[in-house]
Amino acid sequence: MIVLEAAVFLLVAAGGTAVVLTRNPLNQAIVASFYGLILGIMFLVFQAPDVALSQITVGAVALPLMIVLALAKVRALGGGKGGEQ
Amino acid sequence: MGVVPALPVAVPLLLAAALVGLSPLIGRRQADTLALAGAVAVTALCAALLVDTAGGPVVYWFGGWTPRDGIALGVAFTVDPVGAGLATLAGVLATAALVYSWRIFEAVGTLYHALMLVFLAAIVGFCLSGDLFNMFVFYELLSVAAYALAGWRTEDPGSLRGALNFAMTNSVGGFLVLAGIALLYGRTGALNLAQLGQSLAGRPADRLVVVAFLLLMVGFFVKAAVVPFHFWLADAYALAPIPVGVLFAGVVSELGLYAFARVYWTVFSGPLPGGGSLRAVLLLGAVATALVGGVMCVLQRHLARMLAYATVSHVGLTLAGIALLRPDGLGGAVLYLVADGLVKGALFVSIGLVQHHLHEVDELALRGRGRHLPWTAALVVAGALGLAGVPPFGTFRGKALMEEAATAAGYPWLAVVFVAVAALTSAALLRAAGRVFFGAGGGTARPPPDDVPHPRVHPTLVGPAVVLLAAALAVGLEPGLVGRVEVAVERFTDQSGYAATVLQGTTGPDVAATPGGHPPSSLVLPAALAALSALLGLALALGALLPGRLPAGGLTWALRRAWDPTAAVLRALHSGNIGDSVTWLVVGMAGFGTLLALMVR
Amino acid sequence: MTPAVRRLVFLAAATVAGALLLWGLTGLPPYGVYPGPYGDVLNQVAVAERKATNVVAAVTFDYRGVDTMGEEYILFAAVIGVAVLLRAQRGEVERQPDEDAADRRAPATSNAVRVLGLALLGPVVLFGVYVVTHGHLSPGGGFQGGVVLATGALLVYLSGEYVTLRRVRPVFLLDLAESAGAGGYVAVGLLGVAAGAAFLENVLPLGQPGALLSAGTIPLINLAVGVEVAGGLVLLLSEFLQQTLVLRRPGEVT
Amino acid sequence: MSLLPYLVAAWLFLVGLYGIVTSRNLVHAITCLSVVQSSTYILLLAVGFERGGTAPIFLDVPVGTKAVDPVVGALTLTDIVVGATVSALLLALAVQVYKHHGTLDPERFRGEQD
Repeated sequence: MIVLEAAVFLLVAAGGTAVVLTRNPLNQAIVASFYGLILGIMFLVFQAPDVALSQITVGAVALPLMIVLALAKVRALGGGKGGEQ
Repeated sequence: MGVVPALPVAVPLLLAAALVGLSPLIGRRQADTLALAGAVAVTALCAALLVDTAGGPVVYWFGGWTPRDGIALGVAFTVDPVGAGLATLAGVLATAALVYSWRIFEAVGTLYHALMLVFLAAIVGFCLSGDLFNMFVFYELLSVAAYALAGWRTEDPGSLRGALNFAMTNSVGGFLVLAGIALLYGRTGALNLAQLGQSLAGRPADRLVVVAFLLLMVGFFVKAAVVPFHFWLADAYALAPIPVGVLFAGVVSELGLYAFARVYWTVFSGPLPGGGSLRAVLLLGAVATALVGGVMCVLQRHLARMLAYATVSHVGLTLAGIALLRPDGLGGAVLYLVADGLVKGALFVSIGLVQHHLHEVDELALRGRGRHLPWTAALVVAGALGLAGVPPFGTFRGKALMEEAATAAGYPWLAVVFVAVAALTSAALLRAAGRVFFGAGGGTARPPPDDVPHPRVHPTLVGPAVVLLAAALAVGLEPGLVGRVEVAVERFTDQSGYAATVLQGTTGPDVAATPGGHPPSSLVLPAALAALSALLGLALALGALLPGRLPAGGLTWALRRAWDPTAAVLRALHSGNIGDSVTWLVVGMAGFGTLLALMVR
Repeated sequence: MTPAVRRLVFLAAATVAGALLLWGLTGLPPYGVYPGPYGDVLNQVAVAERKATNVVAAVTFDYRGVDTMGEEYILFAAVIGVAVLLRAQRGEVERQPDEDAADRRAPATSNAVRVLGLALLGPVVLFGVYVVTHGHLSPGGGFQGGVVLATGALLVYLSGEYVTLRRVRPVFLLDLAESAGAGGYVAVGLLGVAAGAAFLENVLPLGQPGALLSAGTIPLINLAVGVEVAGGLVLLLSEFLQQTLVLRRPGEVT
Repeated sequence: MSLLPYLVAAWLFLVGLYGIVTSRNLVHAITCLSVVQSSTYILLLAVGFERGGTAPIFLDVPVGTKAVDPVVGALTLTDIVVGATVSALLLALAVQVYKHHGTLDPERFRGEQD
């Protein structure tokens, strides 16, 4: 059990790092969505199902969606180069 | 039975929801009226609380959850004259801002009114709350409203970049506060300030307490814009709409200082008593803030930016009073903070008047174009004197108290910093006034656009500035005020008395008010110092406007040699870049943290 | 600072700040040991006092209900703020997507996705309502349920596109929902004051733990929050959608 | 293990800040800010965690069962809302900045101070 917990924590640390290191914002939004999901799982480890439900709906769905929509606008304005670096 | 302390938060929030929900039914005039009525109601309620709490703090438990066996189950507003006073100041400034925006502001339906009301409610909640996490919630609420208001002028890219930097840096500050809360909660299992203070008292600070203190301090200092956490401020404050700037410069930065003082005295004063080393660390930040802000203020030609840096600089002054960690220093700081906030609010409105009449806020481009605006000129000059702390402005009495406390605490040299800073910020404004309203000095005097008519002066535009300045004078002239402030800060700084009032419901020890304040120590020295500040400010302003008349002696040359590189470095550092702001935040955190850690070991 | 200098300065400062953080964090009790007393007391008394089996909900909406009121207004202010910041600027025209056919399929939607989206709509809405109304009993509540409901609106977008969403998104109603939810929270608070008790005091009959109608004002507040979050989030998303699909500057690439 | 969640929180805090400081794209920086924020969720929930405790929901288990702290759960819920709303505002600002500058790279705003 403790090993499993430790694995989740390490996964979260790796996930957060991956979000930061993904420099292309569109890819980053996808990575962030996964990260939001991992966080939600970690909250289950913490015995906080209320928080997990919020985190999954917000962190894994709503927020990445907003990012993608903002990027879509930027792409439309800049003819596609906005999403790149 | 006094006022229900929940009302000054609940009323504007409910009104804001009504304004948005019923927006199709509400015209511009009705929206203006409703928002103004809301702000006036909040001001009146807060003023009533100020009166109610003169005899001791009022504790209000939301949901009726009074503490059990010293454990707070719910959230309390713990209202004392300092918090209620600050909330009243916010109400006054918001009222002034809404009067000012009555005629001229592009309000986007009812959204502006709703945001201003939410902003005001959040400030009031922040001032009244006696619960650390609840303070964080109101901190974030006022921040979210502030970010949107700062970026209001979406046609101005500078304003948008300013709002972005503001939001990014202040969010990090908020997370630091939250991390500090988590650390304290992990140690004490408490969120109520009184309960936190009680469970930390009696033991010297260990590493957890020091780091929690660091996190909270840095978080609040970001909001207050203490150097080096201030890099976000100028763009956000200066490029926000004028009525928003009135609130930003008048009260928002000061809230960071208030929160620091509140949390220090209720939670940390037990484990971290105000010894010499903690004082020295805080004074370092205060003096750096005062001087950097003062120099940057002089370097500006954008009038609102000038005021933004004057805000930074005066935050430094106020922090110096708090950093003495003594009731008398805090009392001076509180008086100064209120009067200074009123003066800066008036100055922001005055700049709004300049912008309204001349469609320009650049000092050089405005040279001589304000000759036909004698009222605005008078307001700006009076405001500059208020910034300099000339009697009878309230800033004078606040500063006099702080100077006295500094001398008593063994830091008499702080008076020199006070004089220098007051001289710098008033010099900048006097120089601008000389150039804009009297045509002195150089400048490119951009010709005004031909087709723009000169709008008539309207009482809703000038009125707020006059009233705010008058209020700043009233703070200086009201005879019983110093005595009441002394009683209030005596209670504010009494950790165990505060805890007993909140958790046991006992009224704290009776603090006897010395009628009319403590024995009136001579005001001759402070008055001389204030006169010196104003004269120095005038001299600097004249020197800048008439460089040819400067005596060509070695002193002038030496000053130039020192000034120019300093100015160049400071200018380069204030890049307005988000990455830079956040980097400086971490640098400041590392610096303050190292000093604090060394202090405890 | 140039990017390279900034990175160096940051890394140096962050090393120190990180060391300080760790130093402080080692002062915490070891992970898995909760010192109390706040949570322990609430776990003991909350069910008996509030008849709510979900103690997190009792804390969120009752013991610390005023925090959550602030939180709802954070969302409220953000929705207004985004509407203000994304309002049309000079030179931007609002173009009905119907005007040209290529635009309408901004995200190309296949029939399968469309059918799937609409088929999911019912269960999603049902689930959202369930989560909102059972917040005082089991995990969930107004916030989570509100987000789920907003996702339902999103499904309409995915399946029927934005034009349809505009049709099912009468801004006035959403504004009304959002502000009725936020204002409703304050109104429940004032209910306590009106009853001669404290602001946000739970003055309604509490019922029996485990029953749908129990815990007094908690489900009522959950409902207000659910309405606000659903309305607010749909507004928020559609502000961004509006940017992407409707507002155009001359010459903008689609 | 008794320190691991705290370590993870501190790491995420700093790595998120690193992302903001080195970011060449505002949208990227905004997402990094949410990583910084996630560290506060972890910290809060970790300090309230009790080994062997259930979730503080007494629907199927009787009151008195060892449970984790409900307060940190409530605090984290608020925190999540704060994070999402601030991100939304920041994204809106970023979109408008792009309309003016045609770039999201903060380095390219340089020299545009007025």
